[in-house]
Amino acid sequence: MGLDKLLVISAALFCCGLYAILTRRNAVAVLMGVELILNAANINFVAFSHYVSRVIGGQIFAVFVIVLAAAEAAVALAIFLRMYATTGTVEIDAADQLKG
Amino acid sequence: MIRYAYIIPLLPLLAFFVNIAVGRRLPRKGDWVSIAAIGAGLAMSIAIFFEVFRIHDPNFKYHIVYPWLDIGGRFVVKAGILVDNLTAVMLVVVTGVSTLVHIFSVGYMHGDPRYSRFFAYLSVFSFSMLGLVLAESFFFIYIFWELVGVASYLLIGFWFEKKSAADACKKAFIVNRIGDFGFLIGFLILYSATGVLGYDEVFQGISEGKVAGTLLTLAGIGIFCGAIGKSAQFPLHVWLPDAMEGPTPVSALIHAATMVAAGVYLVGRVYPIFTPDAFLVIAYIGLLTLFISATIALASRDIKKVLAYSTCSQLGFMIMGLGVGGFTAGLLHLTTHAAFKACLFLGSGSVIHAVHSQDIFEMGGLWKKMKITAATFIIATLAIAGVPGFSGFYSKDMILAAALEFGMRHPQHMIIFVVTLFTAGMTAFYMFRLVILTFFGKPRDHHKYDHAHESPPNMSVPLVILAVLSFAFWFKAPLAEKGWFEVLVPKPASAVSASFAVPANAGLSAEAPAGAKGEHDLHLAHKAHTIAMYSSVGVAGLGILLAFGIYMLGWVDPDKVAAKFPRLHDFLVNKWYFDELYEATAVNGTKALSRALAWFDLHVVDGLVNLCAQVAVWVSFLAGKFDNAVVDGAVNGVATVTIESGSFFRRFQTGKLYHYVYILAGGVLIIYLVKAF
Amino acid sequence: MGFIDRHILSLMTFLPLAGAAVILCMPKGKDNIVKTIAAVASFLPIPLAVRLWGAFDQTVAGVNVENQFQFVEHYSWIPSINVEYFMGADGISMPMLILTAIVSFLAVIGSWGIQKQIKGYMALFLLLETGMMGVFASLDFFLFYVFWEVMLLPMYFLIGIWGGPRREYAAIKFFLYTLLGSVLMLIVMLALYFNSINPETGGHTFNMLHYMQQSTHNAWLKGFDVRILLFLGLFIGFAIKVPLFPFHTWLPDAHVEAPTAISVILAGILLKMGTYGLMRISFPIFPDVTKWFVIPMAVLGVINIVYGALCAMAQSDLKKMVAYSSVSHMGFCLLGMAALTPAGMVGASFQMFSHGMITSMLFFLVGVVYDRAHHRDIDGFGGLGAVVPVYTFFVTVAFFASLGLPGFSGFIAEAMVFIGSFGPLKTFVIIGASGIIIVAAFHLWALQRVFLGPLNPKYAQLEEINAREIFCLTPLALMTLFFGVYPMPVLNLMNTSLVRLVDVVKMVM
Amino acid sequence: MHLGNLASLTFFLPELAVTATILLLILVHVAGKSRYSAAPALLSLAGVGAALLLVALQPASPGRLLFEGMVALDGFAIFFKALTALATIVVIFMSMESRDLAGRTQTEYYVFLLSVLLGMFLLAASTDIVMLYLALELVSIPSYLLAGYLKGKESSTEAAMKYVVYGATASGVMIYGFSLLYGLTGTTQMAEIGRALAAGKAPLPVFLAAAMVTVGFGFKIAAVPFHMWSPDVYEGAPTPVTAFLSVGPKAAGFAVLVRFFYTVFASPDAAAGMWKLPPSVDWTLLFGVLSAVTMSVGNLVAINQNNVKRLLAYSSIAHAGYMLMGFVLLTPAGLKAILFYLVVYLFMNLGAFYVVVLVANGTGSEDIADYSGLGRRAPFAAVSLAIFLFALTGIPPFSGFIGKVYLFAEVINRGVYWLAVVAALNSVVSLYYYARIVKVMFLEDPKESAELPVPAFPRAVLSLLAIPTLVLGIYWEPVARVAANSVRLLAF
Repeated sequence: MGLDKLLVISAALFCCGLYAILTRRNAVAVLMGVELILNAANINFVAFSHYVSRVIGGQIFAVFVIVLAAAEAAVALAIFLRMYATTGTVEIDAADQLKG
Repeated sequence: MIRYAYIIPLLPLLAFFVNIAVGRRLPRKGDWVSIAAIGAGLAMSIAIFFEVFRIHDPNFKYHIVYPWLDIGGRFVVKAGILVDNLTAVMLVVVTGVSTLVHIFSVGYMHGDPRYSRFFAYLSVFSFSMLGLVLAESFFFIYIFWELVGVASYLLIGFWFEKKSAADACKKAFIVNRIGDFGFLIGFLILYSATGVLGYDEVFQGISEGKVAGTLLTLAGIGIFCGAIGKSAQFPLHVWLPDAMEGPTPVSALIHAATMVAAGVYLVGRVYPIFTPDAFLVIAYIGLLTLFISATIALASRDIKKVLAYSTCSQLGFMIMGLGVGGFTAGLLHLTTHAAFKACLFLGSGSVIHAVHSQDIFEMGGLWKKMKITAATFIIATLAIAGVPGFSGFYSKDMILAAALEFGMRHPQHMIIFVVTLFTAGMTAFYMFRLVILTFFGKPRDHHKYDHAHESPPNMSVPLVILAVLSFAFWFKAPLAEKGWFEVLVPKPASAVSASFAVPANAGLSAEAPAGAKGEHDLHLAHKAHTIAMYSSVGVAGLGILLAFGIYMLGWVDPDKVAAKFPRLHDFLVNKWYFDELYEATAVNGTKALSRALAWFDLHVVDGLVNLCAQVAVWVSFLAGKFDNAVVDGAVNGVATVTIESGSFFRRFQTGKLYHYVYILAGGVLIIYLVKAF
Repeated sequence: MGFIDRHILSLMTFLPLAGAAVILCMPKGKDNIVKTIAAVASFLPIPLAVRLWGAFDQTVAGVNVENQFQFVEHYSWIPSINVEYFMGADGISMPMLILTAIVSFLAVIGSWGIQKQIKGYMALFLLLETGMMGVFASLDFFLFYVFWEVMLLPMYFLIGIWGGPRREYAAIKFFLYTLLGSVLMLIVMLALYFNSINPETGGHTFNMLHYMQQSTHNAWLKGFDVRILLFLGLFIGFAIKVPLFPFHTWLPDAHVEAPTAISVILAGILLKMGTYGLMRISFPIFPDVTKWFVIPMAVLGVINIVYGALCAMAQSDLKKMVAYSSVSHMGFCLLGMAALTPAGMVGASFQMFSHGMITSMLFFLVGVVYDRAHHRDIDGFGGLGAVVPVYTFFVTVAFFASLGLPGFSGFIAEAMVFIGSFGPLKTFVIIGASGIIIVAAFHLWALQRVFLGPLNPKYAQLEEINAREIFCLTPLALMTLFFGVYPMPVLNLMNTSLVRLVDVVKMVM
Repeated sequence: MHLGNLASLTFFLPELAVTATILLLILVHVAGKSRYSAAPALLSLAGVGAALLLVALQPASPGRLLFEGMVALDGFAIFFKALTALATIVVIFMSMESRDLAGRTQTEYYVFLLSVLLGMFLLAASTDIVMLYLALELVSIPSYLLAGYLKGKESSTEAAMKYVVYGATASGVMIYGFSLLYGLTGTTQMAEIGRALAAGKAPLPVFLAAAMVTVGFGFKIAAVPFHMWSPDVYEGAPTPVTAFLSVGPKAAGFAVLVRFFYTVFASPDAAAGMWKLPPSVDWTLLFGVLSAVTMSVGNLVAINQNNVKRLLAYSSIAHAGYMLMGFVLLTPAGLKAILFYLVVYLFMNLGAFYVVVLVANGTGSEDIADYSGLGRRAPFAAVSLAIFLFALTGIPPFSGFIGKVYLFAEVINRGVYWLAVVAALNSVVSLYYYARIVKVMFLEDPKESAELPVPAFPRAVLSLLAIPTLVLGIYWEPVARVAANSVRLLAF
């Protein structure tokens, strides 16, 4: 498996993530889209680390991304939960009080 | 004494300040301050006159010049006075009439609530008029020119509670300003060409050819425009009759004897700058004026209006005289006219004072009640009618002679003489009509007649003095070849060198200056003089006779004549409809323009950006915000555009998160596309 | 005396500010003390101005020569970008400094009747005075700009809080309009800064006088197209202040809504800053463009004269009429300046000085009648001359002065403008001179409708002008009269400088 | 000079101080309820104060890199550390006053606040993209929580939700961009990335990477078109948090933007001030347009706002646009202008929000209409707010004007006149809405006549914000010098 293929996979993953973010109305699904993007980046990091850099900097970066994505997801889910508690829904369309 | 001539105007100025500040608290409300000032001026003027007379040099000139404005030597205006023979005469005329009017006013204005204010105004007028006479440069004559206008404004509007007076003073000032506009342009042309402002310096410049041809003609006509305004010449004559709303002494002083003559004086003063074309314009303007106003005077019922139109007409005589080359004649007529016209006006004042009416058809038979007034009035009328032996005859005859001489030289302009002669006859007619209706016949309004009385001495004495001055012998010893005026105020040499004149008009030059006349010229002049004298006596007699025939002996009933020519009569009574014409065109035109521009200012200029705004809003008509933006008006236009675009962008902020992310993605895309292409 | 002499311009500028600070420290309710402090703080510049006048050497020009400026105070302020505290006076600024001192003091006296929040009013007013003085005294462009803008804030509040019914609109309109002008100026200022070199230090400079030496400009700044754009940027900034057609529409609103004393300041001094800026900055820095721009300036000047006068004629609000008359009169300034002749330039400058006094009188007088009748509708009066003769007298004097009657300073100015401009700009002068007819017409028409004719019985009991108001008017009237009869004292102040200015502009190319 | 991990610690004292304070706060919270509700605030104040002091004492030296090249210790970092610490102190003061936050658990709030501060410290100093990403998330994640801190309030929750989704997306895009950069250069060290890029070609991928990274930074500084979250979040969040977000993270965002692009993309010849990267793209034009659009959108939309907080949110977008002007040319002078502007912006913007907090305490409203007659009801607060607003407009003699002059100056110096003109017109537009608040406060009569008392302490804080706003408008030489030095010391 060469670098090119990995990059294509990562690009596809990125697009899927972006597509999910743009089309999904459920906040959790949107969050999953974000996770896809982050993982697309991770694939890149690891791939580049392996094929280009030959040092493990990229792989370390990927680990960091995974950790931070987890933290981010935790915070995001907590916020969604609170939103569910106050409004009874996690549809992002429902949240349009603030506008203009 | 000549050295101190500058004091003469300053005295009345001082009196003005005293009276305006503390006049009401002074004994006799300060009238004596003004009278003393002008009286002292008169004394000084007479002294100067005799000094000049003793020198008896036609070319006598005395300058005093001080630096006044100096812009690093790049622009210099000097203040100063010029005393020559003409000035000396004018000083006497102005201070003399002014003094008599001051004295007359003591009686006439007695008991007026603004008595001291009146004398203050008289003083400021005297100051300005004397300043005008003494000025030695275009700049200063312009200054005093405006100042006499203001004094006239203040005095016409003295009884400002009357709407007519308030209207009249405004009209007088604005109409004069129109003339002044021309004056200003005229002297600007001269200044920009010669770079100097003093009369002599400018003449020098012109004779050096610094300005010539059409431009010089225009300059001359421009300056003459000032005279048209101030001397109530056609087409700016409309203010003068209205100006009779002022107190009668004012009419005598300003609107008969002095200020209105300033135009004539101006033309005389700057005589050397006029090109032949300019002279022709002057002559014809004068001609039109003298004829038009005389016809209007024929039909007028108001004693002061008749006199006003006669003044207009006489000023026309002078202007025309100057225009045809009768320099001395015009100015002499100015001098003689000052005396007899002041006398007439003061006399009318005396009459009005007595009967409290200005309508001559409500008078009649006043001869019995007010003998002094009547006698002096008749003397002055004889003078204005041009009866031999009186001053008016002497001067008017000279004007006629000049016109005839001009006509003989240039037969195509013979009409000037013909019309003038005819008008001289009309003058005699309407003046005697006035005299007869006022003083003779039966009283037509007995109530008014019964209350009539002779005026107090302080009013009648000035009348007498002025009447005495209306005789010819003051100006020319009987049978003398030439009067002193003719000797002392000869025609100045034209600065317009023939070589710079427009060749086409070279043949039309005015008569050559005195002393340079050839044999042929002398002969021509003599011949013209003889014809003019006889014909003028003839028409005067005819006019007087006709007046007596119609208004005393009842040969023809004037009302029937009027009824026979109703259109003509209406035309004359309505003063040729000049007021209506001006009202409809100039006045309403300006007002309409000003309103239009104000509207333009408020709605277009202020809304200019608004306009762009509206266009922008049209584009976004979908939003249906059009009304708001239009109603909003004003410069808010910018604001409108701004706010509208704000709303536009604001609509993106829907509150919906995925819209936001779309925009984010779109942003990246756009940035990327920028690169890609 | 030494200290005062060395810092006379700073003192004139900052004494009012000190007064404002003192006023702000006063406890509430001491209105009379506040007014007194304000009067003192605004009066102090007058003796200083007199001192200035006495000590001024009229024979040196200034304009673009640094060592010819007088009363110079030159300190470093922000060395890292070469901003300097640089003040000095020459013949261009002297009359304006004197005028500002006098008119400001009179305006404080004229504000005596203000009831609402007097403390804030006086403090803002004094701040405004500091701004005005500073503009006329500064020679560093940055400093100039700061003072220029500093005036906006107090003006906004003074109109907005103490103004008439539409005050909020007028205030913000004024503010936005002038800010628009000044941001353009800011851009030009920075462009000049970066493209010219201080010949002494080699660094960039904000010193106006350096910009006036073409040698300090770099190649870019020598390009004529660039210079035109920069000139226009400045010109629009100043034109808004003057205000020139079509940038004048803030003026009628601001003048009408502002309280009397502020209208006086607006018309009497603020408008002059536009023309002052052109003389001080635009002309000497861009002499070549100035010459190129003569005709447009003359056109604008003439439009201002005639158009302003005609608009004034159509107004039924007395104050608005006076406001438009200012538009007309400022046109004379521009026409005179456009001529680039000594007489024209001096005439323009003298018109600034003279109009400052005359229009101040006019606005004071409008305020007097408004205080009593509570309206300014010209047609709503009638025959007041019989009731209030003294007031009528002052109005007549002011109106005649305003319509350019000889004997008043306005005439000298206008005549000099005409005489100076006629040579190069004949047609424009002829059209412009027709303005004198319209100016006369609307003044007299208003005079007639308000004061002459039968008395409107509604105003039979109208109160006569009081001593305080007379106190405000008399000095102005006397000065107008005095300088109308003998203008040389003022002309001498500016002659040398303005002749130099003309030469500076004309010499190039 | 790269320092090892242990050796670095001595130069890491401010961060350590903040970290210690965070831990202490948690300890105190866990240990039991404090008797003083103000205790956590005071504790964090002490901690941040200490950090600020330590920052001030830190010797700045060019090229000193800590933790094996992860973190720089240059003047630039120190400048931003001081700036953000100062902002945090003011925000702590503000939070103590805010009635919004009263009665809620205080400790967590301050823990989040200080975490953000720590993140900002690291963000401003990070020289490695791993560190950068870590710091960025350290700033972001607690920010989400702060925005949603008002549990019961629906708008607050909504704000937090939008913030977290938008933020996560933005950082996701950014990290993808980082991965591309890493792939192109094979290193995570910014300086080396820069060197590698200077040597290499491949302009298009580089450009894609740069664009994606810009999303992350643009999100932090709220530049158009990545600004959409900010008005909603600013309105929904508690006011002190809004104030904090509009200054602190924004400043840090600028820091990282500048450091990243300057290190990676700027020409080593600093004086030339040219972008060294793909010349086929007019970077100046690109960022110029970004700047112009940002300020224009911010200003135009602000005009129609009726909520003061939301208005200030848009205004802060506009100010980001102004500050971007300093960035378009990547010259030291431009960067200096940004730094200077951030200093004055800190005072004037926090000051404006402070008054909003005070007024909301009194009236319970953030509507412009409820500010009517504030000039009479609370003159001190009203005058202060007027000063801040006019400073934001950029009118002398207030500091905002000087800030703008510096920003304009560099743009004009380099001949980008169109941007200067746009910015100038924007200033005029901005006056319109700032003056609208001033008008309501001073020119309109109060709806209620009751005075709004402003206690002595907030008064003092307000003065401390207003006086610099005024003084820096009259004498700003020291700050200008500091800003200039900070730029010069930027490690390469």
